[in-house]
Amino acid sequence: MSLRSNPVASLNDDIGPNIRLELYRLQVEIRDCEKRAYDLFLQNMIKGTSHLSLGQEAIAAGFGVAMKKGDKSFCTYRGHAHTLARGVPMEAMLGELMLRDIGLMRGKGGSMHLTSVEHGVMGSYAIIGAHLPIACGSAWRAQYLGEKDVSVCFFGDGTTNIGAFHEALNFAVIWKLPVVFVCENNLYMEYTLNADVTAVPSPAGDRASAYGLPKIVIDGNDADVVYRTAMAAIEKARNGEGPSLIECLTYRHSGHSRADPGKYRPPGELERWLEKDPLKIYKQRLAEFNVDAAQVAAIEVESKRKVEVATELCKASPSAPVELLTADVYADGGWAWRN
Amino acid sequence: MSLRSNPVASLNDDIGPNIRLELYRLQVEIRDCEKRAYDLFLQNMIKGTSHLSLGQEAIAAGFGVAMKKGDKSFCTYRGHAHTLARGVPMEAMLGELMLRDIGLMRGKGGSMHLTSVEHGVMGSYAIIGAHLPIACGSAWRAQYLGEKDVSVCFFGDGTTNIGAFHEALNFAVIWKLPVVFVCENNLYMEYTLNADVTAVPSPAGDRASAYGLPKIVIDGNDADVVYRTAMAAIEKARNGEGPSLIECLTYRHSGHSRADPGKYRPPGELERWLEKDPLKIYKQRLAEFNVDAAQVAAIEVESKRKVEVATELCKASPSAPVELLTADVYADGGWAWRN
Amino acid sequence: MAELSYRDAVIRGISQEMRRDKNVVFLGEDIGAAGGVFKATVGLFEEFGPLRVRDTPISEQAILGAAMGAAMTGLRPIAEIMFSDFIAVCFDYIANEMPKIAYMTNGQVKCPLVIRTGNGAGVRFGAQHSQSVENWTMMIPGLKVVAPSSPVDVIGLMAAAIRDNNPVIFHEHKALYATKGEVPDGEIIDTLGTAKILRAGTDCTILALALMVPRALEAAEILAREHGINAEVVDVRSLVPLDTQTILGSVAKTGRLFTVEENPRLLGWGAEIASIVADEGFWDLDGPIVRITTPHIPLPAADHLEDLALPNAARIVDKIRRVMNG
Amino acid sequence: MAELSYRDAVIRGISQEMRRDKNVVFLGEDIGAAGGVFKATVGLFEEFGPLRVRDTPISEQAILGAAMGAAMTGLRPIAEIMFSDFIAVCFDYIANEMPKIAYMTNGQVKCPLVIRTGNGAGVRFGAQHSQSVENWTMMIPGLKVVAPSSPVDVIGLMAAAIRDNNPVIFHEHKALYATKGEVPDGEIIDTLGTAKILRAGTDCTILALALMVPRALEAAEILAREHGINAEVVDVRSLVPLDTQTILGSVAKTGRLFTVEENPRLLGWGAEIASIVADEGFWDLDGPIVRITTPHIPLPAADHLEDLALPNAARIVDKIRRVMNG
Ligand SMILES: Cc1ncc(C[n+]2csc(CCOP(=O)(O)OP(=O)(O)O)c2C)c(N)n1
Ligand SMILES: Cc1ncc(C[n+]2csc(CCOP(=O)(O)OP(=O)(O)O)c2C)c(N)n1
Ligand SMILES: [Mg+2]
Ligand SMILES: [Mg+2]
Repeated sequence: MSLRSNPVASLNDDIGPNIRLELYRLQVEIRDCEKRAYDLFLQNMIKGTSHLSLGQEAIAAGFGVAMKKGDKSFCTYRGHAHTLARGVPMEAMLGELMLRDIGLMRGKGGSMHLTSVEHGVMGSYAIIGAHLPIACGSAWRAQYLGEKDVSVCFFGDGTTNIGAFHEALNFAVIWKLPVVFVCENNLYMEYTLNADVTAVPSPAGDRASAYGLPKIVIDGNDADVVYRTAMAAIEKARNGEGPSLIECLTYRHSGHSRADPGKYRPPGELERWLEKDPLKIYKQRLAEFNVDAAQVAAIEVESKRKVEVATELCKASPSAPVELLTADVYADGGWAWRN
Repeated sequence: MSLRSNPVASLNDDIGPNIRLELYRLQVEIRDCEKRAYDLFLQNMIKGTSHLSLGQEAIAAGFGVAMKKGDKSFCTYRGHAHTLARGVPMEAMLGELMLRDIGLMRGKGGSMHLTSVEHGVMGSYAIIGAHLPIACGSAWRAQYLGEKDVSVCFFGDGTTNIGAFHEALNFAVIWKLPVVFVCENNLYMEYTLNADVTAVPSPAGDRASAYGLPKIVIDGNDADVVYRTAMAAIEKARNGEGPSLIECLTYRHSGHSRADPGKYRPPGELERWLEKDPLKIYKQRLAEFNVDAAQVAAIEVESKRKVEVATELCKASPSAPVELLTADVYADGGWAWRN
Repeated sequence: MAELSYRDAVIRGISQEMRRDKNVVFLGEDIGAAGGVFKATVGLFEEFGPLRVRDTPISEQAILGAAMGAAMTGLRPIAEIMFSDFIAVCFDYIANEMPKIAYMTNGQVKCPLVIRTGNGAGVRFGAQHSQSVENWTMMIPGLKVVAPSSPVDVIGLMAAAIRDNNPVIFHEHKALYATKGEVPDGEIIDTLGTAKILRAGTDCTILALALMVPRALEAAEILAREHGINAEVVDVRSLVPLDTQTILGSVAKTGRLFTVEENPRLLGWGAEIASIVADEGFWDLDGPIVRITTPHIPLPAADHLEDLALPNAARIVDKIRRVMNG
Repeated sequence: MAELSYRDAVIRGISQEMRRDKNVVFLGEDIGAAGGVFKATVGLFEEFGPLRVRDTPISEQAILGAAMGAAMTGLRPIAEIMFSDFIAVCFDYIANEMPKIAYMTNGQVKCPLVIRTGNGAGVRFGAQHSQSVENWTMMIPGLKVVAPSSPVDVIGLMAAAIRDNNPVIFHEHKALYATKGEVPDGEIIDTLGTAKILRAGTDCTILALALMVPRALEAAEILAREHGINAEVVDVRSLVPLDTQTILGSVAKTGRLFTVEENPRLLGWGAEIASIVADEGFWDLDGPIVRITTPHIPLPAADHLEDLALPNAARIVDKIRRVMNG
């Protein structure tokens, strides 16, 4: 029985059309923006590296909608999606990828370090595992000062095998910190199947008990599932009931980074996952719940428009002034290591 | 019903009097030697630091007897017991604590780095966690070359919270390495109760499942239990069936290191554990199994004699020649960093 | 004015700042109830309670990561790394995270924190617990690095470090904890980036740091008394920022430069200073710049070997005398 | 004789040695089936199979720890640390374990292994993937450290490193992987601890390493052509052991020393060499020793800023010209 023909299901719906539209909007915008990033790379307008989240949009959207203003995101180099999901304008994100003055950090950080304190994006970290303890520290600050924000930390399946993961999880639990650890299990490290180098089938889920946490493994391609799980974990953290570790099953449609054609994938794997494309799933979901088709279409149109505008803004943006080279090494804005 | 009155039990005994005497001998010798180390410290004849295993002898003895020639031990700074258990002469161990020429490393390494390649003691490591991956490497070599030795790695409860622990365990399992990880849970880090900073009750045991390993938590004060567990894990490793993680419950009777009076202990705790003193338990066991009392007594006498002889040898030993200062920085025996 | 040990100066410096600013928090292994393995944090737990003085597991990466995350979002943490050698197990935070976050985020994020650590040799702890690792931290852009030699400097530089808005590495010398010095009453605040001329002199400049400072001073007295060489002794104190003016000024006056470094030779702090003076102070130099360091070796545990390894007054005197007369 | 890229030279160097000695094994992230993220290990997995070329999890401490344990007991492992910046997450092995084990055990244990790593900037990877960290390794007693600049040196020094009985850190420069050079046929073995004079000159000595070598050579040509300055260019190649004879010999001839360093200023390798020359070569010097380095900053991602940060031929020329004429 399809939900479409069941008005009762949608009456009892815990999510509702407004949030669903928001979840959809974020997924569409992230998708369009990431595709544009890929195009710009092919046009040689993105000079550094870049790591796309194509196929993983439901996770960023689900958490992005569940998080409140003031909550803090800690991302990896694969952080475009999470940055957009917190409300950072497309041109600030794309501009940073293009290393232009308009970029979030005016080109100083690059695609792997997207940060917007204003939006609660407390940094993107490019050394595997480093940001899990850092997210603990942010959560510790909230706990100590009695502030009510929650810190959410995103990372990949491969990250569960590095030491800092272990230290952070134990730390968060013993101090009962308001932090949510989100493992985006897209099956791969860079080019190596994570299952080949991991002792357990669920890289995060099967580790949860080592910290006294429940095993939570969810469908990371279904934004509703992600959203509900995120809401529960964030509420738990906000109520002082401590951290969660959530493993989201997903798949990246593109290669690991700009240069990677993804040849290590077995034939058919990508195709199977394309069937489970989060956008496809979600558009269907909206229809099942009779969400207004016109609004859905408007989101799609508006997203494309936004990407165009952002692209033009970025292309028109100059490089940052050269004075930035030695700015902000120290907190006084300068770089003086001597008198 | 006491085993003493049950000859059948001793007929069916899987350990037998010879091994039992060996287990007892090692425990007595370690005990006597550690006590002497403490006396020498009080006499200001041990100048560096030292970390005694008083109370933890059953673990060293159980593994020491179970390991074969060629098997490799990887120890921590709390490694006197494990070094003796592999057959290193007392004067070589005590001499190193006293930083004399007679010492295992002629005083260059000190008490925290006891090493005797000849006896399979592949080093004692003083940075928490470092030697777990190193033991993996030794096991990898055995696997790669088809050598049949097993690497055994000893560490404390506090060590289970450092990143290297996690990396090593995962690594050992995915490569199915012939390595046995032995956690000596003596309840404390240096002065902090490990339970206060660990997310799970069994610091090693409750982590085993995170690597797909069975939980093994044993009475570490009963040398028979340790010996049986060690035999099984070593055999498993030797047969190519991969690593084990064993948590041995125990207690250190003395402070963490030479300077520590152990004031952080709740009253009565030490007393309760003294009731479970491994030597007391084992002497009773020998009696229950009707092991020849004369032989038992002879071990005790001989141990005291050995300690005396070793002490005198150490006291008579000079400091190492000063040429050693710059020897063996590089494998050619020298220290030249320039021409 | 009272006599205080270097160890108690650490306690006083931290408590002075914790009383002043509730955002100053402190974490590390065995620092709380136990008062620290060097007893350099005794009483803090009792005064400030378990929420401000927190014992941690043996998880140095978590300690520094947590300090950083807290610093980025509003606190001013002090983190203890028990022995400075252990910096190696959490070096990512020191080399790649803390010092780069302000720059990478174009100044959006600041990271005001202090890492205090027991540095140096002289206590027969062997190769993994005795190193002088100031250079491990000095070489990283974005850090500040201090290494005081006296109780009063400990307090003042600790206060300055805690109030600074950058990550500051605070090297306490293990072999100095028991030493004593006069300390004024009341609040003490010093300035990062300032060297101190401890003994004025005319014939040569001796730069020293931490444990090497008393040895350099002792050597200078002997040089004056027995060899007619009047050395100026400068306590460098702060490696980053570096007080190049005081150093270059002293060399301009004396024409000769010696460094006394506890670290193994290659890329000790003296190398950087030598390279600065060989450039900017070249025309002031009347002879070679000579570095007196521990040989480029790991440290032995044995007392007689360790004593032989580190520069001491006799070796300093001997070297300077021979160089100056040769 | 054939033209080979620096990248392919890595492959050739490793395979030359793996063919020779079955005890040479290789481990790292994505090095096997995928051929490495820099494609500098393509074909090794196919030739030597999954037992000798092993893909690992993202566990740098386990990678280096395992390499060390294997080296201590009979193998000769090569471990890849993908980007040299990641040395920070496994620094304990590099700083405290591998280099000290021979010494601490009074020579009982040897540790013959190679850590190869992608070092350096120029590819717009930003602050955490672009560093020149030779100094992080040079400062540790017990390590050997090389950083080749050409394909033929890559092969010869790789062979020497693998055959050496000590831990050797092998810095490959990311921005050089695509560069090419002539390489003789057959087995190539070089010697650690030897610098190479790439251009003889009489007026000044320029020391350079890795990516800075071609830039120094370019600068020397311009200096000769446009400014009448005849510079000697030395490729240092090996930081430990350090070929001080070649360096001091060159300075004795030219009287002037410049270093060209990609690392940020403080305690770059040039600092150590400057301090050696300011001591032992002092009387040969006709003027200041000048170090040309990246400023003491983290690296920016933006192309124009990164280009500005690193020394290039124009900046080298400009600096040397002004110093020599001024
Ligand atoms: C400490 C460290 N080791 C290795 C790398 C190189 N690296 C970058 S991304 C990556 C794979 C990470 O996999 P995963 O955690 O699953 O995240 P994903 O890229 O799939 O999102 C690796 C190995 C790194 N950045 N840091
Ligand atoms: C990385 C690191 N951190 C801290 C220390 C200081 N330290 C030495 S022993 C010790 C406690 C270890 O506890 P545990 O693992 O339980 O072993 P035990 O001493 O009880 O045998 C600590 C914290 C160290 N040596 N290395
Ligand atoms: Mg992944
Ligand atoms: Mg313990």
